[in-house]
Formats: sequence, structure tokens, C-alpha cells
Amino acid sequence: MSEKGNGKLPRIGVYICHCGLNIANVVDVEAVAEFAGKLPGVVVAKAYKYMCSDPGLEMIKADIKEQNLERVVVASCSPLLHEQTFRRAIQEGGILNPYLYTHVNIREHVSWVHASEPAKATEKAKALVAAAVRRVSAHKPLERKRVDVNPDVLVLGGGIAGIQASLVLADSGKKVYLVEREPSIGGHMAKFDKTFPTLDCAACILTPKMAQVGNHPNIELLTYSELKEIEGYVGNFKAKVLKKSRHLYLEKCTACGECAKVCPVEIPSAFDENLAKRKATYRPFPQAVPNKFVIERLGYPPCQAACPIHQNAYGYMMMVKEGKFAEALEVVLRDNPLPSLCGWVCTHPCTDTCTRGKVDAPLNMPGIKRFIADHAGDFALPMPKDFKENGKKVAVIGGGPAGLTAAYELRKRGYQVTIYEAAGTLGGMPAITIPDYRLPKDVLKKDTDRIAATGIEVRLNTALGKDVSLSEITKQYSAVFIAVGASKNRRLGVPGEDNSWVLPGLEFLGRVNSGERPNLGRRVVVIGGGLVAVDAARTAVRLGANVTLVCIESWEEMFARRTSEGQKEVEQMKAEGVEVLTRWGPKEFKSGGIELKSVIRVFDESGRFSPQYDETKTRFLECDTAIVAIGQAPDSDLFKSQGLSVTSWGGLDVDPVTLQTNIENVFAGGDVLGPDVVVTAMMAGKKAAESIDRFLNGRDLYEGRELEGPFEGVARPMDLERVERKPAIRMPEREPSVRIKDFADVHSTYSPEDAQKEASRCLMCSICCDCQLCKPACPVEGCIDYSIPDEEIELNVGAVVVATGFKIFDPKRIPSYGYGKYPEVYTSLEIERLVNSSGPTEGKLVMKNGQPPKSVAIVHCVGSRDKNYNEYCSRVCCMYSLKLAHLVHERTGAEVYNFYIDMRTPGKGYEEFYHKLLDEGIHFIRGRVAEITDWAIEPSEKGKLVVRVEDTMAGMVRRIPVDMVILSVGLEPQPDAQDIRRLLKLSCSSEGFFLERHPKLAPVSTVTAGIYIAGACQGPKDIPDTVAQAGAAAGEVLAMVDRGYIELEPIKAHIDAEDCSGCKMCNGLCPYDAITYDKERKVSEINEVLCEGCGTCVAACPSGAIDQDLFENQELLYEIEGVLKYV
Amino acid sequence: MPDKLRYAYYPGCSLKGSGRHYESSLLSVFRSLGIELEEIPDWNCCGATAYMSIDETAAFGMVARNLALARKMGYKEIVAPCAACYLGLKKAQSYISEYPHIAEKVCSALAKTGLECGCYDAPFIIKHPIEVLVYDYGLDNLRDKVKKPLTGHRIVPYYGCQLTRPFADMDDAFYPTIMDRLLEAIGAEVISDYPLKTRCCGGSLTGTIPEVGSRLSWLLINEAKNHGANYMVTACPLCQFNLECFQGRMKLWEGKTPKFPILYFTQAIGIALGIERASLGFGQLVYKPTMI
Amino acid sequence: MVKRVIRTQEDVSGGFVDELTASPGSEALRDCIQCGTCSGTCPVAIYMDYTPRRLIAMAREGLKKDVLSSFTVWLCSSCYACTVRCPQKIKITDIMYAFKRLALREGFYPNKFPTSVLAKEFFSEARKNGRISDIAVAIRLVMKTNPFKAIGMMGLGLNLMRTGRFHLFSPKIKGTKELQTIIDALKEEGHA
Amino acid sequence: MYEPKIVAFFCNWCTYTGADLAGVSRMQYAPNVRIIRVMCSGRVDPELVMKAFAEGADGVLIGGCHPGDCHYQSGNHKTFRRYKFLKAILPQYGLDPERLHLEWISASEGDKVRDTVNSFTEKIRNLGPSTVRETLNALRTEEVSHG
Repeated sequence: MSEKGNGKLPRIGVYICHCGLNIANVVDVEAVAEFAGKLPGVVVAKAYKYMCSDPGLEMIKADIKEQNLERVVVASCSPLLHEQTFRRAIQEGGILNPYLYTHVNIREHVSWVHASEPAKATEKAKALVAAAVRRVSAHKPLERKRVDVNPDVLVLGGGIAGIQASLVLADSGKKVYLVEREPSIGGHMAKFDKTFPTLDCAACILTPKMAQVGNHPNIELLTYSELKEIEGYVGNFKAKVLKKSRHLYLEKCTACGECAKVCPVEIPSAFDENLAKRKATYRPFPQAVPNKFVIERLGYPPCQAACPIHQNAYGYMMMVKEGKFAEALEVVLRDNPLPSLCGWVCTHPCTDTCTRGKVDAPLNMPGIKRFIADHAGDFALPMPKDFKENGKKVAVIGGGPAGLTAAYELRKRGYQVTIYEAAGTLGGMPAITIPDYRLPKDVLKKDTDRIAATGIEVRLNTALGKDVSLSEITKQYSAVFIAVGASKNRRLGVPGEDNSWVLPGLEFLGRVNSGERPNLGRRVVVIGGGLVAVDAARTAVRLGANVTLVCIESWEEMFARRTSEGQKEVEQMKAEGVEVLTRWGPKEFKSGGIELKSVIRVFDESGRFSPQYDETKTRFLECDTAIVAIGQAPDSDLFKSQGLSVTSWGGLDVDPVTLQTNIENVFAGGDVLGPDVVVTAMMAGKKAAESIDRFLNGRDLYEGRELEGPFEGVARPMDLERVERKPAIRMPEREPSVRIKDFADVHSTYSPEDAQKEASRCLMCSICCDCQLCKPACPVEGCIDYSIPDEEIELNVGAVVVATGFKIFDPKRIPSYGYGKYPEVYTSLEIERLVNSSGPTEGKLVMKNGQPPKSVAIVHCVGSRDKNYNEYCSRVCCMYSLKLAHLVHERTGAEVYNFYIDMRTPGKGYEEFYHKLLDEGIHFIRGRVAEITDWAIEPSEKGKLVVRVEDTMAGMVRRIPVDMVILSVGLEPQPDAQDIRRLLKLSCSSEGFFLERHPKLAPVSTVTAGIYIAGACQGPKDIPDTVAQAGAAAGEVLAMVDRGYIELEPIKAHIDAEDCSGCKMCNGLCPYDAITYDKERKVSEINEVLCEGCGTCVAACPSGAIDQDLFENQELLYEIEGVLKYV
Repeated sequence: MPDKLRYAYYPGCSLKGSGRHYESSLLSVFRSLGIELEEIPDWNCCGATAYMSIDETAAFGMVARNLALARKMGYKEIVAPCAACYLGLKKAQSYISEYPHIAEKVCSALAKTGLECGCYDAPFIIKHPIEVLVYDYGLDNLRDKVKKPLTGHRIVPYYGCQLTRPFADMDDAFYPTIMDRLLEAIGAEVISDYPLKTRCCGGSLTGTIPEVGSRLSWLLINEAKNHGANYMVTACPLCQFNLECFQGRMKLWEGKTPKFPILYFTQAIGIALGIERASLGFGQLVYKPTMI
Repeated sequence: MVKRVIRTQEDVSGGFVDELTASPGSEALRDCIQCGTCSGTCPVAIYMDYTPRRLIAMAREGLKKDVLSSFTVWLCSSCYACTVRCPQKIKITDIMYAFKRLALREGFYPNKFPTSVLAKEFFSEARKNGRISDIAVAIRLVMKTNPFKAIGMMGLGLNLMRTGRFHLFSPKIKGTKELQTIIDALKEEGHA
Repeated sequence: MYEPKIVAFFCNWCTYTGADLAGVSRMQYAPNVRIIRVMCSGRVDPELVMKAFAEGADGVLIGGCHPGDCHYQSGNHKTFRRYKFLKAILPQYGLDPERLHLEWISASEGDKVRDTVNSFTEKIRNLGPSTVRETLNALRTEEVSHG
């Protein structure tokens, strides 16, 4: 039958549709028919008014029989509309295979787009018809493949659309998975008070349906869950859904609410449009389905994440805020055995990342921690309830922060720990060098005593290398942790450094700390820009000297100023009268003073420390004593002598993850790796304890340690510009002139009231603060479990209903309406909550001052019908504005002014509702509001919001003062609609709503077979339309699913094994992995079931062995030829 | 410190006439900050608002001559301190690039005088001195240069209309804050919630229909006083002129002459930088703030 | 006392709206949805005989004579507030300019109306000298429209003179010839 | 005026539907482009493009989904690679590479269909008629006989 077969062209019939006047008005259809009649192979060519009508189809059928047609071409509208209609018709004729047909689009692609050029349009139509005629001659009969359909259905979105679709499907016996990302279903409708125009209560009609969903045996409700991935095709989709952890077991939760009662975290409730607060442990509203709580935890907050030991600062802030000081201590001690030390001298990286710092000033975490420890007085460190000696011995060499932390952590795990300390007291560097005014000795002693009291043996005055050797120790202990710190002063290496009036910084501080009060003379110069230099300078001040601090860094680069805590130190130092001289370095210590040289740069381009000086630019600084505090170094000679390997810069060489040294059972950390601060040393102690425990139990040393050390935390989305400013509560600080007279503490601790006030500035970044108060409060044993992880589940479904809804327009985008600036400007959704009896004001419509408004403006079309924002009409705003106008008027008796552009009330009973409002005396002013301002011209406008508008009906500009403004915001696509679109391979209209397959004929189908849309995700619509559409989508799904199978278009690719060279080029190209290589036959093969028919492999095959049904090379080549040859 | 900032400078007619104290203060401030302005040689009037009413294409032609002269100097950015000129230059460039037929006409007209219009080249970046100070020079750098912070000066920042509209790439068209930040940087107490920041001062109506034009000006002054301002600063010579020179007429609404000082923002900055009053054109002010 | 107001199709100029939308910047005129944002925004709408919105409605219907003889356009001070706020992105200020140009060209507005006089004075001064002196133009404006008012403005003049801001003559640029060549080459048809 | 002939290959899911939208929205554009529908722009074999030129097309336009939006996951990436390749070899056949154009147009971008067709038509109009048909035909016959 084909051209090749017998050299004869098949008998072709061509039909040109007028489409009423749609085509015929532009294209000369008769001329096209006449032209087609002359094309090779064409035996019939006709034009007809409506080809898709019954008479049109009958005409084709008759011609097929009478004229023995073998091929048919119809030129009409888009194939996406009627290609199937005509295929069905020629098949019904009973004679032709439906694929012996080609469809030509001369309406959307010709007459409608070339309306003013009829001659050229006709020419184009002829070319397209010629192409089809040429193409169709190569067509072959094809069969559709049948595929079984999985009857289960996935519904995305638990608003009224998703609820309705789910119920219809479930009632008909289908298994439904309803996925909702919020903890409860209900969507926007659950927030409404009344529904228009009947004014029945939204909850009364919605909650029974929600309950039905919750109880339906065929519905599996997946709340607090999100679709992550979907693959497959109509009838057989495979979806991955992420079930976020509620940190409690759903089936055990009785919704008693005890957990929420003790929860200290209060953040704005999204359900109440941020007009009320809710707890971190919450359920969105009392009628929630499922009626269960959720503990919302986003992860580590920035403060905790930034802390090297992950001290839960957020947690103890919440406890202090609540006045639960004992619980606060518990939270602190969970991560930190040295609370006093950290409270007094930690550099607090947590404060540098504090979100509050972006608003006004970060929280004073050190101050609060100190308060907690101070307030607690005497206490012991907690030990595990199930503590048991394990009989193994571990030695810790060095009793500083690293060693102490490691010792405690190991002790908790049951080890017998011995600390070897070179000095006569525990505490390490802080004990020896940090001056009393910054860290009183008794404070530190409390910390170290507490650790020792957990059952740790302490050997003081026992120095490694001097009193005891490493080899001796390793003989007695299973493992060793070395944390002897960095005790060597760095030297400048300039002439005169060995003069007796030049003192090394650490030595100087040590002497003063041990009670000595050396005479420094009148003028003292401190060299160095770090914290030790600052300590030295402030100590010298207290010894009565005039002090100048000289550092090579610039003010901005100064080492001590790199943390906010350090900056505070430097400020206090300056306040105590120390002068700072930056960008100078010592050249020579001469008699009577120091010669300084100018610094060109401190760091090179790559940021490495590499100072350069201008030796010619010098100045002389007179002084009696110089103190050199340019840093410390680990004692590398000591390490080498003990058989430990050392890095090129003198620190111990350890594995950065495990802290293991070159000796298998010896671990090391803290300043031995290079000088650092207290809290990083403590991190090393924790890490070493973990490593030693793993090592001694034969466990993997590396696995799962990614979260050790600082990283970036998470914060809930906040509009920082609108966060209420709360000035920092400062810790009491003695006057500089007073405090320099002695070595007593600079600060005194917060009062409980001030501590609570300061703690209440916390912005509660990660929502749940991990205080763990709710677990004991929960009456159900084993319900709350903080360790429940997120879970990913896989679902197999045959169809998907997308009902993801909308979001409201953010009126802050129109500054002229003053939302966010004037407190009495609200969105319509906020008012819905305010008039709702279950809302934050229990249904009383009041202003922020608690008074009901006397006059209210309702501004229509906010963000809608505006090309600067959304050009479309949001459809529901006129009606809900009328509803709100009625409710406001009814509840408050206020004068209500509606400002509208056009009233749009099409719908059953809608126009009547409008008339009712007119009768109620509501004002309707036709005019779009130009601006809302507090600028008063007349006395009556003082203290009010003035609406400026042209009253277009009355024909004049008016100013109307009101107490409250309601912005009737439009509807917009969900912010992540584009992600859903990509995931499901949908299309979106230009405004971002999901695109239906045809606006009239397929309003709930999409371009992707098996995926349907319902509700406002397709476009703004009200509740009745949404519910109707959801029903329609469910109906479409049922029609497909109940048939049990679907037919796939025969557009699959296939490989002619004879021509295949086995080059495998196509294998990797296939997006569905449908092509595999048969090693035995040395050819590639296509799995028909997996092939989706894109044709990419066809285009790529170098030997032309692959072809695609209905898009065969020959067909396309003919089409190209035809489109160019005849016209 | 930023690299050397250099710009072509288009003063406009007002800065050589009734707004000469704007120019003197601007130049003094820029000189002290090391920002260089090179005046476009033999520039002509930009056409302003009035010209558009007579002949739009000719108005674009007038601007095009200035642009052509500036192009010869090799600059990419032009500083235009007068809001009307700023708008006029931007508008002409935008129309010339949007409408090929305008570009064509302008090109051929300029060609008759031997000038290359450059209509098809990349357009100039037209900047107001505020943008130069805030975006190019930087507020932190400016803060460092302040010698006498304007502590306690309650200032209304008045932007006027044509500075932010309709080419609102500098800031919001109705509620800008850029000059607020500038004034805060020099230590002033800025009345940021002044609601009439960009409301029209009356423009040329003060000359043509005084009872309308000067009432618009008076509303601005009256509201500034309601906010407890010591004085107002402007960034446009016409605004300054309207607001300051016609206060005599405001008796009509206020009962007396308000005698409210209206400064250029450059004068306020100059004081903060410690520049002497004589080089800031204080002699040209009719009403001087008592605190300066 | 009573005034008969009615417009018949005799009053409608067919090509008016096309003429307007052909003018650069005025293309979107037909998009107006008559919301009144422009009039509500306009600081001088309260002085106009027709608000800008009404003027656009009239223009769209071809009521050329009503539009061009309205003094609304002469109150527009080009603050562009309406243009920025218009939800249909209609450049209303530019349309006002188009109205002004048509009104002047077709002689619709009395010559003594100050705004049009100012525009003309400004125009000729700028063309002649290349630059203008705002004061000089203002003085001539007053002399031409209402010489008696000049006396009332003495105080202002004194103030300006005292502060050194008074310039009676416009400065002249070197390239006046060039400038005139450019302006004359670009002259739109129909104006002087 | 010279009216160029342009062949367009539009993918079924995005660009073809976008062209339908242009029609439904009654956007007006140049009538010079004839659209051939393929399931995916990845189906556009270089041979099809060369065939179009050989049959007398003055320009060839390919339209596909935006990167990341392909109905077949990544077909359009392959299209892009082929397009680069074709651009590189067209001069060997005496064809200005400007005669081939690729554009990503989604189903919602009717206006982009209009603008692309108009600007491409204008570009081809300025380039003038393609004279390559004969040479190419000769070359093709040669290639076929060789291989």
C-alpha cells in the first residue's frame, strides 16, 4: 500500500475546515482545497464549514468508503484539540487505521495569527497542507499499547480542593494518599469565618469534611509531608514523599496539649496570620486533622551551630526567659562541664552569628551563662543515670579546658581517668594567665573541683617529660589524651629583647596572677594585638602605669577584635586609659624606650600572615617597661622527645577528625596543635573522648562525625526589618576610673529580672529550643521522642490530583497603601482571623488599641488588575470584600467604605448579596485608592488614616479619614508552584498558575497525562468553583482508573538490529534508561515499556538504525519536502 | 577609599542662576571629598519641562547635543544636580533608545552641526550627586570625613518629584530613603516619616498660577513644621526656589510669612564636613537656620 | 443659569485617538480602565476642570475640542506621580505633554494663559541663547500676562537681589548657531 | 519585498503549545514560518535541518522547552549540543550560521513565539535568499553514494 511498496501513491482525501469564520475569514479555504486536489495522490479535496461536526465526520467516513481512501488529511484547528476526534472518526469508519491520518493546524498557526494578511495566510495554509499530504503517504498502520493502571491516587494539597477530591475518590473505593505540607489539612478555608454569599460558617461546613478525611479507611493522610520526586507515566507513577518528623509518635499523641503548656517558645502563628502567638510544640487550630501536635524543630540555631561544642545557647535563653534557672543550668551542663569558665571568658562565637545582631545587638550569651552558674551557686556535674565503671584506664595529660572536658566526657562513659597537671592547680592557661578582674580564681576553682568530684584522680605538679614520660604512662593506661597547651612565649627576634625591662607577656601575667605586684615604672608599652596583650595592658594599668598598646595590625585587623567578645575587651581596655597605636612594629629595644618601624602590610593577598615593614619610617616610644605578648607556641622539643611527630610549625601532628597522633592509643588536642581559645580546646576534649571511646571499643573512628565543630545554623524566615527593636540589657559594669584601682571583677552578674529581660530578646530562630521540658510533661509514655528522623516513603499511584492552592498578594509591595507601616492597615486574611470567633480576638474586631473601629475602608483590587503586579482579576475579592464589609458593619456598627474599580458579582446569589449590602448603608465609592497616608490636612483627619481617591462616579477627588483599612489582596500562585510544575512536568500560564490542557474542553487535565489540577492552583476561584473542580478532577481520575488500562500513543522508538553498529551512543542519551546493550548480539535494544517517545536517540543514531513510530525519518523528511516544494 | 571618582558635569541653567548656591556648595563638598567634576564645555539648556510642551523631538535634540559634547570628553557617567535636568537627560536617552525614528531624526539633526550623536552607543549613566555620594563614594567613607556632625538638627529630607520619578532606579518612587541615609551619616536627626517627601512643590505653577503653586509649597512647609523640623533640605533648584522665595505669599494660609529655612542637602553636608559657610553659598539663603 | 451639555457625534473627531496613540509615550492610552488612580494621586487634580481620568475618557472618545480646551493640562506640573502609579502603565504625564503640544499647535488655548506663555517664552529664550535665566523668563511671563502683578512681586525681586541670585539676562553659549540648527531640523510640523 | 521561507521544528509540549497560545491570544506575526511538530526538540536530527536547507528553506528555527523544563527530562540539552555542532558546520556548506536559530519557549510564552518569529524572519530577510540548495543537494548525493 505504501509508496515504496508498489510505486503507486496511496489514495488521499484532504479536508479543509472553515471553522465557521475562524479560518475562512482569513484563509481562502476553497483555494486551498482546490490546490490540495491537484497534489500527487490526492483523490478528494473538500472544504466544509465545521469538519469536527457530525456531518463533517460523516462526510469523511462516506468518502473513505466511496472513494476507497487510504489516507486522510484534515486542516483545521490545533491537533491538541481535534486530532483524536478525526482519528477516531476514520477508525469508526471501520476501514482505516487511525494513524493513517495527518492533522494540519491552520487556525492557531495561520488564520488567527495572520489576520491582516489573507493572501500570505492562504499560501502558508497551502504549504502546510502539502506537507501533510506528502507526509501521510509514508504513514503506516500503528497499534496503541495498553498498559494497566494502578488504581491508587495521590492528592497533593489538603485544602478544600484536595479534601473534596480525596473524598470523592475514596468514597468510590479508591485508595488515596493525601499529602499536605502543613501539620493539618484545611488550607485557607479553615481560616475563614463566614463564606459568601450565604454567610454560613466556614468551620461548620469544612470541619465535618476534614474529620471524614481523617477517618476514611481509604485515605492515607500524610500531613507535615512534601512531595520530593515523581517518576513514571500515566497509570504507573512512583512518588517519593518526605514525611517530616513531628518528634512524637502520631498514634500515641492524644492532643492533650500538656507539651505546649510547658513549651517556652512563642512565635507568630501563621495560621492566625501572625496576629497571635503559638508554641514550638503546637497544633495549628483546635479542629486540626489529624488532631495531633507537632514539635517543630528546624535544626541547630545559628548560635548553637557556631559554637565549637554546640552549647545550646537558645535552650538556656528560653529557660532563663521563663525564670526556670535550674532547668537552664541543666541545659548548659548537657553540653558544657565548665559553665563558669565559659560564662566569664569564652569568646562566644555564638554572639557573632546571633540573628538579633542583624536587628540591633546580639544577645549577651556569656552574661546569661554566667548568671546561670552564679545563680546556681553550688552544684555538681550530672552523671548518667545508668553510670557504670567499665574498668578501663585513661590518662589525660594537662588540666586545662581540653583536658578537663575530655576527662569528664570519659568519666561519664565509665572510664577511670587520671589527670596529670604540671602546675600546682587545675585550670591550665586560664588559671595561670587570665587576670583576676576577668576570671576570679575561686570561680575557676569551682569548675575544676566539680570535674574532679566526678571521680577523677588528679596528679598535680607532674610535668610530662620532666616528672613522667609518655612511655611510662602508656604502659599503665589503655589510652592517653595529651592537652598540655602552648606555654612557650613567642619571641620578636629584634635587638634588645633580652633587656631586663622587656618582659614576656605570659610570664608577666603569671607573676601577677600568683600575687606578685611588680613595679613597672611609669610608662609601659605592650607589644601585641591579641587577647593576651589586652590582658597584659589592663593588668599593667592596674599596677599604676600609663600604658600604650602597640600592634602591627590596623584597627580593623586587630586580632583581639575578631570576635564581639574581644571587641568588648578592647573597648573596656580603651576606657581604662590604654592608648592603642596600630600599624607599628618594634625595631629595637633601646635604652629608655622602643624604636618602632612603620608597617606596610600585615597579610598578603591570600590573607596569610606575612608582615612587611618600611624600615625607614620609624618613631621612638619612651618607656620604663615593655611587655611582649605576640603569642604562644607549643613546646615542640618536648613532643619530639616523647616520640610524637610534629608539624612544620611546631604543633603536634594529629588526624584532624579523630585527633589521633602517630602513636595509636595517644590522642592530642587543644593548644598543642597551635594556640586557640578556650572553647575550641573544649571541643578538642570532646572529640578526643569520643575517639578514645571508639578506639577502646573497636569502633570506626571516622563515621558520622560531620556535625562536630562549627557550621552554619538555620533560622526561621523572619522579616528582620519588622522585628521589634529591643535594646540590649547590659551587665552591670564598674566605672573604669574605679575598677583600675584593683583586680576585682569588672562586671557584676545580672539580676534575675535583667537576665530574664535580656533572654527574652531571643528571636527563637530554630523554633524548638531543645530544652526537653515537654517530654516529662507528656502523660503518654514514649510519645515524645526527639530522635525521630525525617522519613522518605515511596508511593505507587496511577494518577495525581494537584490541589496546592494559592498564596495572597503581599501588600508591602505597594508602599502607597502603608501596609507594615501603619498598624491599622490589615490584609483581608488578617481580618478573617480577627472576625473569627476562634481567632486571636475571639471574634471581636478591634484595633491594636483594643477599641472597635468607627470607620473602616476596604480597598479592592490590591495587587490585582495592575500591570505593575498582577494584571489578572483575582475573582474572589469583590465578594469577600462584601462579606467582610457586612461582618464589620454588623459587629462594630462602623461606617464601611468600599473602594472598587468595578464590582464583579457573577454567581448564584452574589449580585443579590451586593444589593443587600447597598441597603445596609455600606458606602461604595468607585475609584482605585491612590494612597493611604497619615498626613492630616483637616483637624478631623488627625490621628486617622486618610484614604485619597477619586470618586469617579461623583467626579471629584476625596479624602476620607478612617480608623482601619482592609486591603483586599489578590490571589497569587504558591511561591514554590514552579518547583511543583517542574516535578510534575506541568505547564504554567504566564502569571504562574498551572495550565489546564484546554481552557474549555479539558479544564482539569494537564499536558501530562494522568495528572489533574483542581482549585486555586489553576487560577483564582471561590469555594463553590473549587469544590466543583475538585469533583471534576476526581471524576476524570475515576474515568481513567476504572477502565483499568490506558492506551499509549504509538510513538515509541525502535532499533533495526540489522543496521545497528553497536556503538552504544544512544544508551547514555535515553533519559529513561530504556536502551540497553545486548552483549551477545552486539546491538542495542529499546525496552518498549520504558520508552516515552522523545526521539532523542533517533536523532543521535549515526547509522540510522533507530526510528520512531509516527515520527519516522521518512515521514519527517517528506513533511519538510512538502512544506517547501509546492508553494 | 574608592578609586578616584571622576564625572562629566552638567550643571544646568538654574545652578548658574537662582540656584548658584547649590553649585557652590556642591563643588565645595565634592572638592573636599576628592570627587572630580568636569563641566561639559558649552553645554546648553536641557529643555526642562516647558520644552516638552512645545516640541518633544526638539527637546530631545537639545539633550542630545549635550550628550554628544560629553561623549567627546570620554566619560561614561554624567552628574546632573538639577532634578529637572536629571530627568530630562534620562528621559531623552530612554526615548532615543526606545524609538528608532526619534534616534534617526536626532542623529541627522546633530550631523548637520558636525556632532556625532552616539544615539546607538551605550547610553550614559546619569547620576544625581546623591547617588554619587551614597553609592560611589560610600556612606562609611563619608562618615569618616565628618568633622562637625549635625547632632540635634531635625531635618526634613525633601526629594521633590522628578528625582525619583518616573525613572525610579535610584530608590522608591514615593518613599525614598537614600537622602535620609545620607543625612543620618552626617549625624542629623532625619524626619524619615515625613509623608510628603516626594510630593510636588508646585513646579512652574508658582510662576504661572501662584495661588495653586505656592499653596503646594506651603503644604510642604507646614507639614515640616508639624513634624518639628528645624529646616528642610532639597536636592532640586526649582524646589528650593519655590519653597524659599515665595514664603511671602504663604501669609495667605498661615497668617504670616513662615520664614522657614530651606537648604540644599549639599549645604548641610558641607557644614558637617567643616567647610566654611561662605564657600557653601549661605549668603544666598533668604532664611538661615539658627543652629548653623 | 442652566447650561445645555450634550455631545453629538458632530463633536467627535474620528482620528484624534489614533493621532494620540501614534505619539511616543502615549501608546497605552486605550488601556485605561478608568480607575481614577491618576486623579487621586495628582496633587493638582483638585484645581482641574476635568480630572486626568476624565480627560483620557474624553480623548478616547474623540472629544478633541473638549480635551484641548480644558485647562487641566496646563495645571500639570509633570511630577510623574500618576505615571508611576497607573495600574495600566499608561504614561499619563507624557500624554499630558501630547495634549499640550496639540493644544498649542492647533491654537486651542488662549494665548494669555500663563502656562502656555511660559512654555513659549522658555522655548524662544533657550533657542536664542542656549541657556535660560529662570528669573528673566519669569519676569517676561509676568509682563506678558499680568503686568500689574509685577508690582506685587517686587519683594521677591529684592530678596533675590540681596542674596545675589538675580539675573536679568540669560547667558549665551558659544554654539547658539549649532543649537538652532538642531532645533530647526527637528521642528515638529505645525508650530512656530 | 523578498519573503523568506523558514522551517520551524517545535516540540510538542512547550513551543508548539506556545504557538497555539499565540493563536488563541490572536497575536500577529510574520507568515513566513512553517511549523513542523516533533515530540521533543531532541528529535531534531541534523539531517532534518540539512534537508530543510536542501529543499530551499532560507532559515531554520528550533523551539524547545526551557532548560530544566524538558518534558523528557533533558532532551533539550542534547538539542543544544547539536545546535552548536550544526552552527559550526553550516559554513562548510556555504550557509551563514545565522540562518539557524534555537529558542527556548514555554507553553505560556505566546508572546515569545511572536517575537522570535518576527525577529528571525527579519534577520533572514536581511540575509537574503539562501543559494545553497543546489550545492547542498549535490553534496548530499555525493555523501549518500559514499556511504
